[in-house]
Amino acid sequence: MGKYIFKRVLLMIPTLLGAAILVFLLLRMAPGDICAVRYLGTGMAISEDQIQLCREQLGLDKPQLLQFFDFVWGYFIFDLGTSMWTGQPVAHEIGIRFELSLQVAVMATIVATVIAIPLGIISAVRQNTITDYVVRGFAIAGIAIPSFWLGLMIILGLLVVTQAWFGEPWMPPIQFKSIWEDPAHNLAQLIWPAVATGYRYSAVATRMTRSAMLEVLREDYVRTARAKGMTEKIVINRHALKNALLPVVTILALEFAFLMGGLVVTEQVFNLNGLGNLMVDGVERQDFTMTQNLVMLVVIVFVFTNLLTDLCYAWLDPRIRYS
Amino acid sequence: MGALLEIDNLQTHFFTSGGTVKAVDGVSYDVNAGETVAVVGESGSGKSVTALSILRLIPKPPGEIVGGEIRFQGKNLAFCTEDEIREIRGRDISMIFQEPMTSLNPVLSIGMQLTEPMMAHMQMSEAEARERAVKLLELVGINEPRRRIDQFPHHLSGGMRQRVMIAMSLACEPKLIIADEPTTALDVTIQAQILELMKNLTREMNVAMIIITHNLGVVARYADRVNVMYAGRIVETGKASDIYHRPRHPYTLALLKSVPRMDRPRQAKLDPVEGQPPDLTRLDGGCSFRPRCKFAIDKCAESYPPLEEMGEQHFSACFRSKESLAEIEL
Amino acid sequence: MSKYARFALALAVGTGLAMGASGPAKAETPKKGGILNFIVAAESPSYDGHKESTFAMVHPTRPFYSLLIRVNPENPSSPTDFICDLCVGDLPKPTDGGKTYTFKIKKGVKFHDGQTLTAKDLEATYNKIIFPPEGVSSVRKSFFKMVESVSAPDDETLVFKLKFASGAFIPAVATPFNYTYSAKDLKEHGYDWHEKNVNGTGAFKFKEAVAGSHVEAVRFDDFHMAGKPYLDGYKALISRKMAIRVQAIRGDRAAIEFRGFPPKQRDDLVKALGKEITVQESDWNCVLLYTPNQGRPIMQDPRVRQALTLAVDRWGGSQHLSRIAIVKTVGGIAFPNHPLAATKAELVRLNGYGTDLKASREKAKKLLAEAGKAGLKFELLNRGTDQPYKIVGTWLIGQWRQVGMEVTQRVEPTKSFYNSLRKTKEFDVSMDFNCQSVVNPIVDVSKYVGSAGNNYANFAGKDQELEDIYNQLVQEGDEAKQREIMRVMEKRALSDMAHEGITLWWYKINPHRSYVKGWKIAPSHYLNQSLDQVWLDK
Amino acid sequence: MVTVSEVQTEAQFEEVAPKKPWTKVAVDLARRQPLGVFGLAIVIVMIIAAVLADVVAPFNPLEEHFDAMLAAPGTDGYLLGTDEFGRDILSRLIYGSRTALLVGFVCAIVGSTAGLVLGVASAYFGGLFDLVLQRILDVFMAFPLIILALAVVATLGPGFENVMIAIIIPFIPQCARVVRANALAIREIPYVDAARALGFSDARIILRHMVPNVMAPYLIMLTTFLGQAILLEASLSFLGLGVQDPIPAWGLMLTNASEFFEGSPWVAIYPGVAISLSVFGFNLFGDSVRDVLDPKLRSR
Amino acid sequence: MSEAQATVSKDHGAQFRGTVSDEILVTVKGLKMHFPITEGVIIPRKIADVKAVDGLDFYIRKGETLGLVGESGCGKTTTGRCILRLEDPTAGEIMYDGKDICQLDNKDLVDVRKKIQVIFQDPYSSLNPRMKIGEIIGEPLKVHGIIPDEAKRRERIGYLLGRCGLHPDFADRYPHEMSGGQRQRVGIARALAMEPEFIICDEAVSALDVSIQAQVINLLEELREEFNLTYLFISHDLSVVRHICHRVAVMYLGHMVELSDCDELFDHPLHPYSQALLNAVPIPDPDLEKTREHTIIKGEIPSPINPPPGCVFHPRCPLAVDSCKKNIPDFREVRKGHWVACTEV
Repeated sequence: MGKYIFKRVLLMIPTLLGAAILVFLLLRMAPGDICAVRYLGTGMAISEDQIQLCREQLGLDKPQLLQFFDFVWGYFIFDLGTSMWTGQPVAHEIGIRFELSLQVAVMATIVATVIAIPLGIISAVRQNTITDYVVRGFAIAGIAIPSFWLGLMIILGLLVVTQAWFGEPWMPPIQFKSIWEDPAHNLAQLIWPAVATGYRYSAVATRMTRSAMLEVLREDYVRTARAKGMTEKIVINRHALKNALLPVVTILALEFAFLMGGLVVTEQVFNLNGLGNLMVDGVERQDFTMTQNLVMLVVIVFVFTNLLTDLCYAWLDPRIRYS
Repeated sequence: MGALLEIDNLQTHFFTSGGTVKAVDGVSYDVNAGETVAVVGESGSGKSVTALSILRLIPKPPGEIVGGEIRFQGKNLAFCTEDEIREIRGRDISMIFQEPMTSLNPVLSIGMQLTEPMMAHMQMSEAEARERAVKLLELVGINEPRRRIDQFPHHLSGGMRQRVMIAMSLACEPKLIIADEPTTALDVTIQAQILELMKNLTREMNVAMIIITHNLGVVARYADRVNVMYAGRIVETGKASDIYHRPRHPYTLALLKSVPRMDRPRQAKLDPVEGQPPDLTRLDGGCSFRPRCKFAIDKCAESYPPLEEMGEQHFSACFRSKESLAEIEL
Repeated sequence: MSKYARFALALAVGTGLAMGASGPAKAETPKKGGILNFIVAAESPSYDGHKESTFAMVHPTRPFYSLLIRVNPENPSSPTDFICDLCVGDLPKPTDGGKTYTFKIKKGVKFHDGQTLTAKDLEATYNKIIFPPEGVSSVRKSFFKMVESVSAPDDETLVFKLKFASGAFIPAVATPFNYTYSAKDLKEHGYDWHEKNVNGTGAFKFKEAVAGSHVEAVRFDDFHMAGKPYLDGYKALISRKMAIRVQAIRGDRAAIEFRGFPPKQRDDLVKALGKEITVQESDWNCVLLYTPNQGRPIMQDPRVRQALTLAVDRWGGSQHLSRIAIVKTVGGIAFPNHPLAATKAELVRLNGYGTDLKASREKAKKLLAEAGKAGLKFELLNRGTDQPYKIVGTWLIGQWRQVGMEVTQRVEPTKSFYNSLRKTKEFDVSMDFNCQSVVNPIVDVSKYVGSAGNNYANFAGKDQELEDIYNQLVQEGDEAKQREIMRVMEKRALSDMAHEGITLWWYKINPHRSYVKGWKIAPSHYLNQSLDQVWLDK
Repeated sequence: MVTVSEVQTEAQFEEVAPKKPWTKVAVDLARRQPLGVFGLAIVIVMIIAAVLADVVAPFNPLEEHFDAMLAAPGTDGYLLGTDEFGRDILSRLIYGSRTALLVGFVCAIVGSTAGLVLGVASAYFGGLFDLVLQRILDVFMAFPLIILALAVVATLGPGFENVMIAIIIPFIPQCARVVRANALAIREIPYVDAARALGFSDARIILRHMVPNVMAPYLIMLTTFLGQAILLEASLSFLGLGVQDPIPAWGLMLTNASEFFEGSPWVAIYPGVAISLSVFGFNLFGDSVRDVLDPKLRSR
Repeated sequence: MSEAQATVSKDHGAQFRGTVSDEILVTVKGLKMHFPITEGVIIPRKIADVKAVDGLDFYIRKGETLGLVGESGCGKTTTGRCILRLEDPTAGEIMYDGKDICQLDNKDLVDVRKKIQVIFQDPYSSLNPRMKIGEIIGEPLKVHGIIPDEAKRRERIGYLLGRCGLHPDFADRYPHEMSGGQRQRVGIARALAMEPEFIICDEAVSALDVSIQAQVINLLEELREEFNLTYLFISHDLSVVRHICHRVAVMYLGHMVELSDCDELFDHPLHPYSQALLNAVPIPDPDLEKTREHTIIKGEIPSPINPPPGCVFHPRCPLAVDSCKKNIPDFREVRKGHWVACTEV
């Protein structure tokens, strides 16, 4: 098992290095730079030498190979550099946003799991009945509805409904407070994005659960279990579900990893100060250090989640555990 | 003496987009306590569907038992409630399947899968069930049962898994075991081991067995009585020696003649059953073997021949069974 | 001075458009206490006023600092009504033929950390702004080209010596970015310290900031204006999406946004909340223009450029666009209603400003045909910002379609937009804008000169006549003459040569919760943000 | 002596079921896949709208009506209301289906075809080629879809073609991976061995024997991508990086609407419904395609 | 071994038809095929071998049918694949017509491949489901330019189909429209298309139903006679092998344990494994089975990754002595044409 983990970790290296090169090149191929954004976007008359000075101060005139080396070396000495925009250490900037993104991802995962697994099972067990069609329709709608649009509608709905019912329009807080500090405030803010993204997420997981269940229910060992006179409940929960969960766990984990950095649009809609928003800002501002580290963070989270999923697989599936 | 299991005019059809497949179309046979009955037939003859129908394991949709009776100790299994059939499954009638590689749940331990039916049907505690499971494993010839019981199916070879399946089928001391092609997926030497084990155990425990196979040799070695199936019906039934030495149905005859045999002098040429098995969605009212039959007469197209008694416990479904089939003697 | 009076009056009309129940100018007794939540559309890279030029820095940090002089918070709409902030009395009159300004500095002004402010601090501050050492950034140092030296002969006196007399000096000093830092801080911590640290003499002290989320401030008890500020503190919340900013005010997560909302949002808020919303409106010292790239052959013919401007229905656009975008006023190169700006009678004589739209467009088609460019196809480069760029851009394309031009739009985010505009010059026609803080048309119109750094039309060196006109304008002291030259320049730049096309001037609309009192709209979102006079009527 | 062949030909030929007419096949499919038929109906409506836009749209989608800016649905013949420029929303939605279909089909077809080629080649040749390609695909797969698209479009700049490229790039590795897994399985199937034993060239084996047999996963990925492309385009538009005005496009309409939807909710509701409905249709259809072609192939 | 012999009819019955010449067509010498098990992330390295075939020597005469029998995993299929050059053998040589197949370059290989064809076990997966029957059979004719003319090719396809017992109209059908037996006939027709000399039948009848199996066996025999073919008949079904083969080789775990004339082997199996194998086959005669003594061989087949040292069969062998655990027995000729790899016979 230890060897297996080691192997998996080793396999991550080329992926991460490739990702680093890719993101580094992509960013530098983009036209324009951060100093132009900083000084020209305001419409004031700023002289060219000030912009040049800004570039020098940010090290943008250094050779690209050196910049790349600095970037990669940073991971070995745990120094990710400073944001070109705020001048704050990147690790600090990311740290501020991490809790929020993590919490939204966790809440969305909970929403998704709670909805998806029972629905998926029901849908599979009652394949091709009205129940199945309704669940599938619900699931496919979840994938079809853009979650940012759903977000817009949720906020508008909240404002309109609260004004109609209570006279005062209410909207979720727009400033993040940690759940440990002010749980009511925290939940009032994050429950909505968690629902908006959780719906899509649950839709994906429902479909997966359904198809995995359908596949497993056709397996010989399920027939064996029935032939032993096991109740339908045991057949589903013990024999089928445990096998069907493997791909579902993968999907849940992957989606979770994607949520950690991939909520770029939803965070805009709900004004969440999360990693996705930071990413959009970084890209817009052409903030190289921030963007490349952030993308790498997302990639690392993804790759590690993959690793954990595989280990989880191994834990759930004895065929891998003992090989 | 009432038979342990009586199947009477069982009809199981599959409703597919291509039409209704009459997989089992009026099958009747009995199994007496303690005897081993074989059902022989080629693929698509309905032998497995019959077996699955007994325990109501036909996937629905598309399959459905549309008619007939399956009386087990007087109770009609074909149309009893789901709860009632569940009481029978695993306890009174258990089953062994063809594919040992896929018939065990890969994520549950051997012990778990073995003790499960005992705890469900025999009200055993977990510890009791475990003790019995160890004994069963020993009985089916698995070394170190105490270690094996905590292992998972993938640790075992195909033969070993089939032994576990046998142990599982014996767990609740059933009265009948249905073995659906239990050795087809196994190698010859392992096949012999497993069949021998099954024969000995069923004899010792006085368990009746239905063995379903396409291998005429296996039947010859292990069965007391034989049912020959073709296109969803039983065409001939009788004691093994009658079937092998005095077949009355042209299909049985042709089948026996078509296999190369080591116990006979080599033929210059094999004598195959010509043609292809029929499409089960497009059966007409006549004998379904008619297009391949060398003895077919006009009457064969008119109606399906009923099973007629040929001798003691020997029945054949052919209009010409009583004629002399001497010209094609064995 | 009559011209200022006239101008102030003119602007007051705009300011008076308050739609809520209470007029803003009524003298009410301010209430003390409360936290003001306001919302900011962007996040500032740093807190160093000398280094930044965005409102995203001004709004959250301006209250931390004092300026030497500032616009009059009671009359922020006047571009010339400056009052002392750190100095004493009225603004000093220049001596030495307009070349020396001597400021008397207030005594007893405390920094947040307890230091006492002296003229030395201001000397150090202005020296940093005007004569930054090598490698230190001061983005507005070019505003002070006329300054020869800054000195503090004693703790209470600050002297600016100019190279030549200039009307641009006082507006430059009043620029709201000229935060006063302590000489000691600059000396001890270096010139970068203020990027991340705050120590000012403003009405509020820095409390905490969370990157990407908010900046929080508390009342500075030792503030040098007695009794002020009224607020216990404020919180500047960052929100990038317009919808959220509007919703935040609607849901009372914030009371005000200082940059400006589009008219539609104003109407929505008023409709939803009625009297709880007060609206202040004003002309805005920002103008949106389109710039044909004369580096491209199709744009080299003045007739084509004239056709471009002739096709645009400015008067109609003013009516329609002002319902959906933050633009409204039709104007020439100078801030509308400023004494130097053209009147409507003067404007209608320019190509594209005529009231007979049909005639204008016929003329445009004719010119295009003459130039052999009927059915001209080109691409409009635009900046990826909704308000007002994309809306005006889409509108412009519709206007041009009326004379048979086929225009597509290429919208680029800010970073690459300016790259295309300045460096690669890869565009046919581009959207552009000019936006300054203190209104100062003579400086602001430099944008239209081909050689100006922020002129992207690519005709530098090709229109010497325009350069000459502008030089004349700069050197002219007499107001009437200035106005005359301004007209000539306007005609040359916008009409005859049609180097640029002005679309519409911006229009600032600030709908806010009616309980916010004491804040008055200014013609720029950079101005009047010290918040020391703001109070909450709750 | 009677030869085998003579006896058998007649009998066997009769035994093979006659081919079913396509109408029956279609009706059959419809009965088994009602959701798929519903999805297909939505897609067909969309295609009709796109093709006949000039005929069915009540207004020119670019025409501004400054006298009817943000008109509510139903007023003055604007069935679904107008947007901030007074442009008819219904007409823009109808014309927008062209953009959506173009983005959807071009991205899906190009993305999955490129993935098909890479996947099959990778599986067939194996070895170093496969190893290197797998690592490269790993890199691309490690990025969330939207992040990769965002990065690409940030590099290339917004605009119609660039957005399509940004959408296609993340699709390629996804499809390549699925196709490769299938192709690897197919490589082990005896008919490929048979082809090799017959001395066919690599190109022939790939094109004639492998590619046609990975059509099922290919088509499944393709239909999945159709909806995803439309959604991605909408997301990129929402970030201001998509298709640009005045081209009528749903994502763009929604983006523009985000400023005006509070007072005039119809500007956001209808484009949102259009996007959701079309993706819904494509996905329902795609699901059924998957069920029919390969119920076992898992897809996200 | 009386009990083993008891089941096999001493009367050999009909003689094999066709002529077996003395000319040797294929010679296999020291054939080894080891599949490496690799480990390592970036640069894979070998950690073990699956010794699928571990040193085979045999020859096939022109016109004869050599049976290769054994249980799953014994290496019989791999041997066939090596001869077809679908695998590159680890060691050894395969001489065909005086040329070593293992050393041929691609161009020469194509020439040899025209002469060696294969019929696979599974009639369902050995035909490309996306091609019509006519295309499947005609493709080699077209690609190798044997019959470039479309109409003539169709004629030839029709002939081949007819020869294999199928109506020529099947050329326009797809494989999924046919039954298993019919597909297997198509597989045979495809192999025949190239007019080969040598066909490897890899479990060619194992997947077929009993009644169909006989049809195909008869067809194979007819074709051998008609076209003077040579077969390598790989099968696990001993009764079929007895019926069709001139000589039979028994394989166990990558090694050949016995090789002899068919009748000789079935009458006098020498190797204990061959005996066990014969004994395990049930005979379709209940009376005979009742009297027959069943000695059942214990244990299971070991893994080819870690084959037992010495004689690979020793852990299951009733005759095993100590030396079997160490010494690999020679493959020796105990009687003329009867080779066995066991020291105890």
